[in-house]
Amino acid sequence: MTFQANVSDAMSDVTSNAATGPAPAKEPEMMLAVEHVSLSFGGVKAITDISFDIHKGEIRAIIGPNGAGKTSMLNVINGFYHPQEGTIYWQGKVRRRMKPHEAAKSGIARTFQNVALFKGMSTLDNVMTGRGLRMKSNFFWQCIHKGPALREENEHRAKVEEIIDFLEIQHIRNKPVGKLPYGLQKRVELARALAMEPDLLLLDEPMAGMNLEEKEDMSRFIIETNQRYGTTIALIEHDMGVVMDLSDRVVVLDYGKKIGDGPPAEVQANQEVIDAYLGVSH
Amino acid sequence: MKFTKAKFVTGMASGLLAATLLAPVAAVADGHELILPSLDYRTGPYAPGGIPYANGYADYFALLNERDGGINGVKAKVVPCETGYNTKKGVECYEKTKNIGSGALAYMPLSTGITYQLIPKVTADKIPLVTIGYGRTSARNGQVFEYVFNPPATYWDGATVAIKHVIDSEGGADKLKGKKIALVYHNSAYGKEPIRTLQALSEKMGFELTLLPVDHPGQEQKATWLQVRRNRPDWVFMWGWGVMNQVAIKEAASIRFPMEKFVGVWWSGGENDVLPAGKDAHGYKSVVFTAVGDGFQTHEDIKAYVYGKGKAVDASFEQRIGETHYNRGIYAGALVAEAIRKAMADNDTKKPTGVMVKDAFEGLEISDERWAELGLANFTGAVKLSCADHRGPSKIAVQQWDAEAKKWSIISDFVEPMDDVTTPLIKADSEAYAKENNITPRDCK
Amino acid sequence: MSVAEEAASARLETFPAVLLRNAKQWRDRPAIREKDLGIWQTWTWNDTLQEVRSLSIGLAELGVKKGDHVAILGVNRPRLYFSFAAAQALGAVPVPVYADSAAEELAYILEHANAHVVVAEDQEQVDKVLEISEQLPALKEIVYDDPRGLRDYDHTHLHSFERVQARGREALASDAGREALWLEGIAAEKGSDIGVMLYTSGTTGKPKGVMLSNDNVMISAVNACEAEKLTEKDEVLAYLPLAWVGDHLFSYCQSYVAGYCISCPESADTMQTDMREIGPSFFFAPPRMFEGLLTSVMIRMEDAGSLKRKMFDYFIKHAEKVGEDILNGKAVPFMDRLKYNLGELMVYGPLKNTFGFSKIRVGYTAGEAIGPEIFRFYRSLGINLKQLYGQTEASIFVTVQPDGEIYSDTVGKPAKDVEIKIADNGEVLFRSPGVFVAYYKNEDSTKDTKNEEGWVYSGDAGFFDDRGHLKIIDRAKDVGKLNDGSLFAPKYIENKLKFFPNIKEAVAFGNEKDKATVFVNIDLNAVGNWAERNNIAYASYQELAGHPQVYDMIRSHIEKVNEDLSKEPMMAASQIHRFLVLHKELDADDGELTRTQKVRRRFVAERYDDLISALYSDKTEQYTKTEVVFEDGRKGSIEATVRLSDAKTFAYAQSEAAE
Amino acid sequence: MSVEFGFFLETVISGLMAGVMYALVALGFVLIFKASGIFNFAQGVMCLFAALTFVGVQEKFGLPAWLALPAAVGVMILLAWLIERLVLRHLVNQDPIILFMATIGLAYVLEGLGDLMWGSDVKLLDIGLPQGASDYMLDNFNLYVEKLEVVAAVIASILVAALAVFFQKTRVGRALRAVADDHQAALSVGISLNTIWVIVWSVAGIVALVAGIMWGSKSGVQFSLSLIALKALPVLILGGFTSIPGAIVGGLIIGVGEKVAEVYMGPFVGGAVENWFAYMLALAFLLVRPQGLFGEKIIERV
Amino acid sequence: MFYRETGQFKTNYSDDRAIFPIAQDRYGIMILLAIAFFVIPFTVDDYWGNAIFLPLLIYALIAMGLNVLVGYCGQISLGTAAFMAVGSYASFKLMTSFPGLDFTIVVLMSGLITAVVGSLFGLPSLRIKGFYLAVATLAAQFFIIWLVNKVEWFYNYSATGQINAPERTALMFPVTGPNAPILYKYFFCLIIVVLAALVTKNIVRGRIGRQWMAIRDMDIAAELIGVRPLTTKLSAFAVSSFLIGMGGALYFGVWLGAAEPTEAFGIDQSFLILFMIIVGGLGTILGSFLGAAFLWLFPIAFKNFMVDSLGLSTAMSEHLQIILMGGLIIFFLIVEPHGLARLWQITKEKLRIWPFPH
Repeated sequence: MTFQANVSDAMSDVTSNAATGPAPAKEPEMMLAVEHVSLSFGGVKAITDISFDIHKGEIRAIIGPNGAGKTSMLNVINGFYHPQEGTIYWQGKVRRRMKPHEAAKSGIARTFQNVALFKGMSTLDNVMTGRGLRMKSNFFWQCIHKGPALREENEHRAKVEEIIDFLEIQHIRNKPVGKLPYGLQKRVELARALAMEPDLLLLDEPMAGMNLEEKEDMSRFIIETNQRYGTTIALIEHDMGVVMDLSDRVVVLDYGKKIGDGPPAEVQANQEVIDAYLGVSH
Repeated sequence: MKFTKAKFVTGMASGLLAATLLAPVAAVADGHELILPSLDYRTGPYAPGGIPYANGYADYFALLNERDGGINGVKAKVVPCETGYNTKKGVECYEKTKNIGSGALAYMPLSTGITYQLIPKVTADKIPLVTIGYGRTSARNGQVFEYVFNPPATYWDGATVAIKHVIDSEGGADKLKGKKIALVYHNSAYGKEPIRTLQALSEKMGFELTLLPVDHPGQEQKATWLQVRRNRPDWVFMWGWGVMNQVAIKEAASIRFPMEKFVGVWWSGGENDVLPAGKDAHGYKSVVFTAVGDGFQTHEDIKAYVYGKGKAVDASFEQRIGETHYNRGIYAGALVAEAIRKAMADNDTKKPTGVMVKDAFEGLEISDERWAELGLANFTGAVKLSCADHRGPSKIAVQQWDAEAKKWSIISDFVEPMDDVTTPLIKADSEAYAKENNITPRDCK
Repeated sequence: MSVAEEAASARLETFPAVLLRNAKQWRDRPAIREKDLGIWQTWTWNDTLQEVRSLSIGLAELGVKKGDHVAILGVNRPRLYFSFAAAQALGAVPVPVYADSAAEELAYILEHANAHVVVAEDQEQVDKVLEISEQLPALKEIVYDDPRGLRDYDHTHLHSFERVQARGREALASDAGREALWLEGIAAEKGSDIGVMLYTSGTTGKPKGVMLSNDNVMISAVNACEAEKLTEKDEVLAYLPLAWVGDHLFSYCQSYVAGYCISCPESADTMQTDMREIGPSFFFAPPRMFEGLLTSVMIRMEDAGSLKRKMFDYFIKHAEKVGEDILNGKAVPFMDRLKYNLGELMVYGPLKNTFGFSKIRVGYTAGEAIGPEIFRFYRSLGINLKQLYGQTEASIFVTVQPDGEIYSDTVGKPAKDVEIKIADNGEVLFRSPGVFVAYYKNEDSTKDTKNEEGWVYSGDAGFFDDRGHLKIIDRAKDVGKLNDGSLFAPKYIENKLKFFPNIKEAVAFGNEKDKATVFVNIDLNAVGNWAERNNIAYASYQELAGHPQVYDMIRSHIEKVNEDLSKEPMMAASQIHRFLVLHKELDADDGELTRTQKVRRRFVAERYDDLISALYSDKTEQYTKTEVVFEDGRKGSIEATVRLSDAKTFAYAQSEAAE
Repeated sequence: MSVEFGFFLETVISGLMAGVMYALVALGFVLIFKASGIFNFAQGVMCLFAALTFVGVQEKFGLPAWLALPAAVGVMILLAWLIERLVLRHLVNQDPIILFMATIGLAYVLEGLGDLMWGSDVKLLDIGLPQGASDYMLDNFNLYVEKLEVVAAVIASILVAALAVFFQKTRVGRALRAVADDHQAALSVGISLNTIWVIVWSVAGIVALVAGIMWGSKSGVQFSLSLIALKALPVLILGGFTSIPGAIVGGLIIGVGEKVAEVYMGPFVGGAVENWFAYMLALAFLLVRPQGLFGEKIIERV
Repeated sequence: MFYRETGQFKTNYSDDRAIFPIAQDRYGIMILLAIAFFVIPFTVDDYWGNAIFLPLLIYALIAMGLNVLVGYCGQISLGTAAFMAVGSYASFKLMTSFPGLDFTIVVLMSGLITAVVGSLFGLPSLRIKGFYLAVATLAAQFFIIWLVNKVEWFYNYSATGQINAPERTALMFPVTGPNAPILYKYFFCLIIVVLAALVTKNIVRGRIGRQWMAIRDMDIAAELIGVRPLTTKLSAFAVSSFLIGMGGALYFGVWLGAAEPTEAFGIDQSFLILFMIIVGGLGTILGSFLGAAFLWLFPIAFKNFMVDSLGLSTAMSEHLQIILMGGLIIFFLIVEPHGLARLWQITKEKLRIWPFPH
């Protein structure tokens, strides 16, 4: 008997999505769309009239040189900044101005450019915090830590352990996160975001400061997250190789303006994008 | 389970070490001694007032020990315990000292706050609490406050005497009508004491009373004195303590308030209160129940027997013997010593107990002659306490500060307070206390 | 209880039958645990039965039938243990394979064993099998435990464990008679049927498949449980390779027989922690592990404050003095006993606790000889450590040290039902109910090893001492003679050397030579630590190994051994005259060690022929080039100029006693 | 000018003057917080300690005031050096709350030390500063203005001017400003962080000495002097922890606010409202500007 | 050394999350509790009760309350004494208005009233952070104390503003007033403190506790993962104030028996409690107890040692004690900035790997 040999090459299979885009069979469902969004801080424009959308189930990359307004864009998406102009559509509906925790409740999770973990807590507690929105037991039961509270705690712990297992951070489960190496901190942060079981996951430079091996691991986790949980992902990344491998579609920002949008290959060939990256004067 | 055993052993060991450090030293060195705890304060914001008083009290007993060999041959042991004018430390000191040796015989906390803490405790523990010119005024009612004594004067007495002084100065009680008197007080239980009395008097005599509280510690009284300046009261009384006194005196001088119309209670009449104000303080007055200065036999003896022999607690104090707060310490010492002497005589014992001393206090009588025998002729008025009256006869004078000579001098006679005003107030207050605490007043017949 | 079930469990000849009994008798007692998702996930005996049944029927649905070979490939995981019983219940024969086998080795075994189904642990193992699947015409299906990364594989012949079990459950649900059928299958299995096939990783040649009948292992297991009074309350850590006979007996067979719970560590890295958490009461480990542990103790203590170290040394010394006597129940002066108790509190107890040894009731060391000092060290701490002499061919048990009769230089008395005799050439022969049926597809070897009367040639040389204890000197074929005719037992010398923490491995040469010489492998941990303390800088293993001061240190060790040897009449002639410190660590990947980390003496001799001849010349150094396999599978070579050094020998009385 | 308005003016003036006195204490806090992010709880005790030392050397060693002043300055510099050596150096990079706690320990030590060395009696501090109300103002305008406070205002102005010069014109001062922004930047100026700390604490110590002398002249030198720190706290939050002008302006606002409140609101609610009113005022300001009046704006980033 | 953890393994998450997952810790705490419940009560006299154990327990309770706010939720507060005052005055008013009310109920209700007041004063925390907030809480400190000192209703119109605790019972046992036996007082406080510690621990190890810590460690990130700052911060203020309020009721009712607002609830009390939790260890329950023990017992022990054993004068001893106290605080911070609880944690780790150094 023979086994098909191509099975061992699953990775290329996955990444080949990038070239072909989402399956053409069905119309892509909209997860989030920003239309004509502008944001400024005391007169300084951070984002100028930007529109783009994120399809359900895709990995969307936001790239651009430093100061292009990428992080501001993420901050707008998860309600941390409120744009002066423009509309945000969330799952098909116009989204009203909301506070960050409301955005989180509606299903948006994120990680941060500079790791923003809860330094005084263990890995486990950090990830457990991500379950907070889904925990319901009331104050009374919390006080006695029995009955519904304990049951709930254990159920969520089991979920969290799955994520810990998924991201291979078992060995640091009980370590305070403050003392972990950077790469692991990033992973814990991803775990915390995953614990929220978000519909949309925003990753702000998930691989910054990592070595090659760590980047490979992180790429693997991102792809697996996308596939295993069907999570829509928007990420900011500088490493173009990673972006090209991971993402289905790319949006390029420069000086707060959108200068490109499309599949990676297309964007890579765009002259304006190349200029922006090479620093050609406008 | 070896580990738990071991843990237990180390736990016990460290526990024992802590315990020995925390436990009060119970044993007394040589034979029987009269235990007299002194809850004093030589540190903190009120140390300047606490030090002379504590020295007076300690020096008096040191004198008895050195000169007379104690009281009837039994030495007195003054056990100092630092409270820092802090009630919690005061409670700790009380609990720590009350069972030393054969038990403490009397307490003098020199703090109204601590007094309030101790009133229920001493009653339960049956140890007399002697509050000389401070504490709870209504404790005069011995039927309710069995173990608390407050000879020879209470705050309310002080207030009435101050009013008497006003009457004398203004030339008659009827002159008070329409006059304005302001009370500048330490915003605490102590400072609030005279308010009721003054309010009663203002109703009776028709003067207008303005209340001006000053928060602890009272370094900044600008606003208070601005109000004095605006209201222009005819007289200002002061119930202050600590740094508040001297600041008030300076401020009063600054707004050109006439010093001779500024009268403090005795606790606002220490040398420490007026010296920092320098010349400004000249003419400032305070009520007082002991004589001023060091011109008494006892003071001479203290210099000779105590300081001369190096037995003083605070040797650097010698130059200041005779300060007003110091003299109050001596007064307190003399009172306690006499009560103990009487307790010994009444019970024919050398080991009086708290109850015996309490009984002795209730029959204590120190005539002017006896004061003279004690080397304190004309030092203060006669003392005569009873079961129902825990204050006894009261004699209060007014002293005035001479900034040139840096000396207090008594400028009035020792007069009696207006008991007719205070007695109903005392009755009301003590009965309220009795009711609140389920105390049935005892029968003193 | 159904009739079929009763029938199946009435005769406890097979392990599935025992499982049925256990599921009834110890229904809610834990049977197996695994550290997963942060806690010890536990299966009771009843859970185990459910798991095994659905898997077994699922396997049947995949086409597994009586006589088929089911290869089990992976580390200690509950599901892999379930696979044993699941296969056995169908009359199929489980064939566990070492998880770290290279593809080539694996291909040989799977091919030789005719494996129809492979139960693999994870993606890594599946990949290995897929890679060689072309060479395995018999292989039909692959079942995997951990689905991670396997999602996108072609699943025509690849099955997740859940799916197989689900198919089993479906079959059970859809067919009312299926369970009875399954139970009947179990009842039909006989004790004489082949129960399991274990491949020996022989020191020479290709691995051989040792076929053990149900009776072989069952009787051995029952005997062992009785001898050590193992009950369902014992705790065992299952961490040794599944394919090793010891693990099969201790973690599978005896667990089923005695009903005790086995626990699988989270991973090899967390072994120590997991061991400490579980606190096994019955424990087995190769001497290598005890050596490693002792070395780590000594190294860690080096960093302790001087006071603590003094205290440690003091109590360890005291334990050496009286510890073993106390363990053996001998009379010990009261003060010594008191001091020992204090030591227990301050040192021994905490030490045992950090190892996870606190609860050990019975500990076995087996596989090869253990250094006497190491052995005594552990016993003096109060750990009832015993030596076991055994072989796969014997279902492991040949001799065991009985309680109270522990001598570090012997391997004890014959185990229950085992007969032993010594051949004329000194080779040990044994016969027992555990003796294997035959080698699979290898009748020649079977004949060579097992004679008609059922005696098995152990291949080891040894003798009974006057206490009736067996003493093993060496492999029978390795025992040689020096040119002067005196006995040369290389392993005996090597073991003496290996007692020094600094020496990780030693290989002695001397057969048909004038005198003895050795290769030494230093222990990087111990020597590295020593170097650090002595400010010796080094950049690589090679550099450290060649360092003059290291040579000085090793020389002093060797001279100490020589001094010892000089006092033993039979061995005095084999004192070490010259030695070298090898520039590389002996490695199983290079074929220098077996998978169980034993030295392949002949292979080493051939490979380093140049170094050996240099040892027997006057040279002080020798250039050599060695081909090696790197961790990632690439090949390369290491070159080095190895220093050679003389060692002092000691005079001895010429003995005539040598036979 | 009506009497009532005159009185209001008096209230405001004395509020301003009291504010200057508070600002003097607050300045010390700001200096240290600005340069090292440490909330120096010991600042009040430092005032007491400085004043005690100043008076103590006069009393015990009979030094004249003009000699005692440099002596006290010397002691404060020595103290700064010791603090850096024994405390700060070992706590680099710790959380602000830890450093805050360390200054609490420091406050204890200084308090005990001051009492131990110089005794806990009230000490008269008289260096000839004018005392009492200004006769000129009182006689001519019927305005009550305290002379000492005018002097304090003048001294405070001089002090602020001196500090401004120090920060703007001297190399060390510029380094200090740099360190407030960025520790690395300060290193590039070529002054070690340790030196900077010694300098900052010395300056704060000298400011404490000045504040201590002013307050000591007003109310004598003894334990209560350390409690004026409590008066400086609302000034600090109002002005912002990092701003010297903030400390001054904050002091003035608090001073005027609390005096006006006490005088005009006090009588209706029973008096003694100044303390809490100062804090309430500060709190109200904070709710509008969480970083204080002159504090650096907090921009939240992620 | 004493930690023999071999064989302690967890087969479910409940055990893994137990308060004391290590058996030896469990035994240790059981022994401590046994001593607290069965040994101390029968050896305790007035001194040990009133000067040592009562204040220790009560301060520990209050410190625990503040620790919830500062240590767990990261909101620094300097208004502790004011909240104690709220608890005290609430209990005073309840005791005198409803004489028949069981003191247990009084304590609980005082806690609740304080929780309400505390939450109110917690509102500014939504806008103000760090030391700014700390100083802002002083507004609560000064205002509340002024209020209870000024409004006569609070002290039942007594002449001096002092309040005295009348005699009340808890489950028929007298626990307040001068005649309540120290034994009952001790037991009453002990039970309340133990229960409070248990409940607090339960809260902090659950969802609410994690959200507090999330706000403490990185408030923005916390908000972005769905933690509501308003409810989280206010719940911390409420729980903290509840504990402090109960502590205040015990402080006044059981321990002191009489109180005067400016002195008993002065700002130095607020600082004292804050010192307790910082010295003891922020964000630990144990630290609250250790800190309370250190700051309350050390001065007493030192005073006894200096005065009784060395015969120094009380003033000298007090000065030295203050210096030493300060020195020790600095020393501890340098050695272990995270407080006594962390020190114990480190010691424990050392004991767990004994005899090895690492």
